Amino acid sequence: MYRGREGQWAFFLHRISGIAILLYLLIHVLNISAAMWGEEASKSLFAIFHIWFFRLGLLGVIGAVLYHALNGLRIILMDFTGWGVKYQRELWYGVWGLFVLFYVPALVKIVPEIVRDITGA
Amino acid sequence: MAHQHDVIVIGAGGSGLTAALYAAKQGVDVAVISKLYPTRSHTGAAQGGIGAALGNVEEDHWEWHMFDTIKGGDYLTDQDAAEIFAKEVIEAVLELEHMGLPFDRLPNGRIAQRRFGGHTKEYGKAAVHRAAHAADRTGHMILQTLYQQCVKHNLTFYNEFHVTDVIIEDNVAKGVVAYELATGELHTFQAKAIVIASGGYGRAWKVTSNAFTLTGDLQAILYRKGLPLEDMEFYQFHPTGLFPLGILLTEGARGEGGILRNDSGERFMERYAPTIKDLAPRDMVARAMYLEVREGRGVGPRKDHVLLDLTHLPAETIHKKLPDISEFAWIYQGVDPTKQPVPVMPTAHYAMGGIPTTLSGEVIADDKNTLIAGLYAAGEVACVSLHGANRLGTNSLGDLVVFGRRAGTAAAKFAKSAELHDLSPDASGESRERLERVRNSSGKESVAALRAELQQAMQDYASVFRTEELLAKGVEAVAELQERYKNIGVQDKGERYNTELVEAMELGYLLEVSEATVHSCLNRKESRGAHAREDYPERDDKNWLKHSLVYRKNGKVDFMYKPVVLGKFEPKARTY
Amino acid sequence: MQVTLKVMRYDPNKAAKPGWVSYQVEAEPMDRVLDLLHKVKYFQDGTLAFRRSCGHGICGSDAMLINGKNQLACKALVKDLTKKAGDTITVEPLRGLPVKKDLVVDMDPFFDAYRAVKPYLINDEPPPDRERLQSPEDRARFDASTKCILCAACTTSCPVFWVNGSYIGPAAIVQAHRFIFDSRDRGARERFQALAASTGVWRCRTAYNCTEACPREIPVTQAIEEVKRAILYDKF
Amino acid sequence: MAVRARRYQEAKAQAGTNLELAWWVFMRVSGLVLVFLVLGHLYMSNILINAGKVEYTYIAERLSNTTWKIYDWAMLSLSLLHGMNGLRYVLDDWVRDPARRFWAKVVAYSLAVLVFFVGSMSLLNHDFSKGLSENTRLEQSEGTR
Repeated sequence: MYRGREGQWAFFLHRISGIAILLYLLIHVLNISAAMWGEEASKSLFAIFHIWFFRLGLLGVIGAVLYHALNGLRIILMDFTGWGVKYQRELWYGVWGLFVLFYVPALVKIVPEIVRDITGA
Repeated sequence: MAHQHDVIVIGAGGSGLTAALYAAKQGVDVAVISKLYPTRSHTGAAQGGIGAALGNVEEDHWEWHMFDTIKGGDYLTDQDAAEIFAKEVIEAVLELEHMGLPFDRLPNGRIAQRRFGGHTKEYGKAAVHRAAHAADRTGHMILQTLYQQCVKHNLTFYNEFHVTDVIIEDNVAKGVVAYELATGELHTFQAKAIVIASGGYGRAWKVTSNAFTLTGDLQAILYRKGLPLEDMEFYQFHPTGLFPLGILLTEGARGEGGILRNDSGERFMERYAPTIKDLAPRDMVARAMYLEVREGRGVGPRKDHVLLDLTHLPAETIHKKLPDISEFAWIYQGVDPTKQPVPVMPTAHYAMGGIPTTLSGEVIADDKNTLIAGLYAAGEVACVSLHGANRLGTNSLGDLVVFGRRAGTAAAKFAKSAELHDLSPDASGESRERLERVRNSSGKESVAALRAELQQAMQDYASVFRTEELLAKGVEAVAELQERYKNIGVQDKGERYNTELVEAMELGYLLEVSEATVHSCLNRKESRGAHAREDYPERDDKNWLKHSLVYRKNGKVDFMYKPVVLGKFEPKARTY
Repeated sequence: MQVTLKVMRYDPNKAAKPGWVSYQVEAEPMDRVLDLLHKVKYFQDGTLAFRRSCGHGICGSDAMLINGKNQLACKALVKDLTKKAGDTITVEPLRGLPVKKDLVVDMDPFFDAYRAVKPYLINDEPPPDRERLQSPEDRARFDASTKCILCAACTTSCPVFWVNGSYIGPAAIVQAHRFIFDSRDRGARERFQALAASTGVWRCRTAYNCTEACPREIPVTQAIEEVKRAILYDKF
Repeated sequence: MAVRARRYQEAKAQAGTNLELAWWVFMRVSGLVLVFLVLGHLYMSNILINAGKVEYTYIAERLSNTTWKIYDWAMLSLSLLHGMNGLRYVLDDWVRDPARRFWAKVVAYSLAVLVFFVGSMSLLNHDFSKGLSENTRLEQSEGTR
């Protein structure tokens, strides 16, 4: 593995999160669109997506979207300002700061719901 | 494989690329053969500047530059060469600017200039701002700019081709044989004219500013054929080599105000050159440094070096004007020049001597100015003789462009009226035989060990100060090493990138130029410029105001002499 | 102290694939990796092939992948690569360029990309008798990119370049930058042709490996971003 | 050598289209818009409600509203374009073999077109209010009675 620094990891993560989001997007659109074929079809699909595996996966997707969005803003700053490039490392740490700031409350809200729904409590 | 070109240039450094460009401007087909990739040549390591009397900062005239060059060369400089040089280098610098070279600028937009060793106004009154520069990477910018122009004009390059022979028959140059590193194949090149621009041979010494590749290949190839080398006793030791590696720290550091100090912090150059002090010519500064160390005023646990002090300069000056040397000091010595003085000692740097040429770069075969038709040389490999007994700082870069241009243009003009010569079917035979012999050698002697011994011997016996006794030892040592060289062993028998084979060949060249050097040193019984004989401490114009031509005939080293071209400036005592 | 020098070696005439070979080398902390390579070549295995010339970071011959990072072998010191005696220093050829032998790679693709950006001053106006004028500020505008020694450390550190090599690469863009931002140059539009193509600047994904790898401390990514903006503002 | 020289010719041939520049700008602009659209969408469907409870009814209700139709369709088209162009970057960068790269793109683009078509149909060409009206009536009647 090439021993790159923050920039390389920011880029790799941006790619991986992007691909993950795209995959989810395709499935998600088909899932939602299935409603066209009536309530039955829709419900049977939702039954699959409501099992614990996919609910946890959705958490991952939310994280991926959040990172991709924040790092995307970092990229825009780098592309259009001189200081964005100069402070790209600091910006990346800023991305992670904001990520935690948004993601942790989301987890606090969602994780108990998942636990409740799955254990049937 | 066989190739044909109108003009072949050997070497892709400053003089080679200049020669190639100006030859191409004449409308002939030019090819450049280099043992390196383009832009790897050692011109790129030149730092401080290129001297030309532009007069951008203060009043300056080419006559002053001419005088400085001659006086710097301790009157061994051919004055016609110095005159042409001082005039044409102005035009050459402007042409480099027009090619795009990013010189540093003055507030009025003109090329900035700085002070440099031995460059004075009004014939020696005070130091003058003459060196046009691009930070401390002027050579890098010259090399890049020239290569850019070669790309623009789409010149042919044979990269990583080691020239193994120049085919000369009856004083006519007919072609070149070269070894392709990538494949191990031998190539023959037919050419109407050949320009040799292959650089110096600093690797003969242990401590040198020169690249690993500067092994005097072409000097040795011609010397082997019985052709003479001129003024080989004059080899320059640059005062400020980063101790102990010998990496060059530009004289521009002193041009910007740097000061040399001994163990007591004394600015010792005041005693040796009261007028221009630290900006005295290199031979004088190098000797002063050696004397300080010898007299116990050296610095460090072994008192074996002195200090280059830049700490009194504004940090901004150092960062802006001397960024590269600051980095060298930091990386290789852990010294920050803005805070601490830098340890320095003289380092083998530049050959004033080399292949004798006319003012147009034509190679001379003897003391009667007999020419070798179609063979040219320029740059450090050549001896016009512009630098005489000691080259001034910045004059090497000027030399490259001025005499590279003259050689390239002359070669192209010659090629236009010449025919390609037929080469004998086995033109590459001798090269092949020698290469095969080295490749298949399996003797006991290690190339690396022999080279190290040679470098140590040259360092011990043919350095800044010389005596009969030391030089005699040097002659003996080189002869012994040559004998042992016949018994080397090479492990790599392969065809592809056989760099071990190449290094073994290069050691052979080094031994030959070293032989020419030590014999020349022993032969000249006077002190002049960079050649300081302690047993003959005075300059002797009566007997020795002449160029020496060393050559080898039937295995014996012998000498011829050539008068110095005098003129405007009478030889005088050389004080600063 | 002893260190282990682990070199990725390859001779296409002898083996189908590259492989690691380890050498025990006596090293000083201030030794360059280049010194270690020389020690191996001179005293252990003469067949080891690598390029070098100036030995102090000016000629750009000896860029290689040292301990997983592109560096010049003559500027990488043992003390910065090892913590204690016995540590291992790994040396590999540059990535993304065809390996010819051991640490020697084919530089031709790299120089082809260099040529594609027209790396020379373009200005057809007849030059004045004296120098063209340029203010110190205009000169400073492209100063960093004039430092480039064409060692290929940046281009071959780029994750985009590694796989299919069709990206023109950071070094060529830095060369373009050197001229586009030179107040004396008039050839920016010509250069934009190669730079705006699908293999040009837009392939840069700002991974910053080039900037980290540059032995001349050129802010390479910044130069690339400036070229992107120059093209953008030229079109809109 | 030949590879690069050919590439330069290609580069010259492609020059002037500025297609890559347009895509580059699009990625930034669409990215910026998507930050708000997608994060808003995530907020609404994961924070405001429990995503685990989302069912047909919720969708039908939402897709009966014109504002949401527009919001969702903008999100669908921008994210698909943004994502597919991103995927194209990935394939260009990381698939070495030109033939494989070509087929990978064919498959990816076809899939994207299909998804876009299906998604658009459900958003723009399907009347959810019909099914919805029956259901809501039922629920309402149950609730009120």
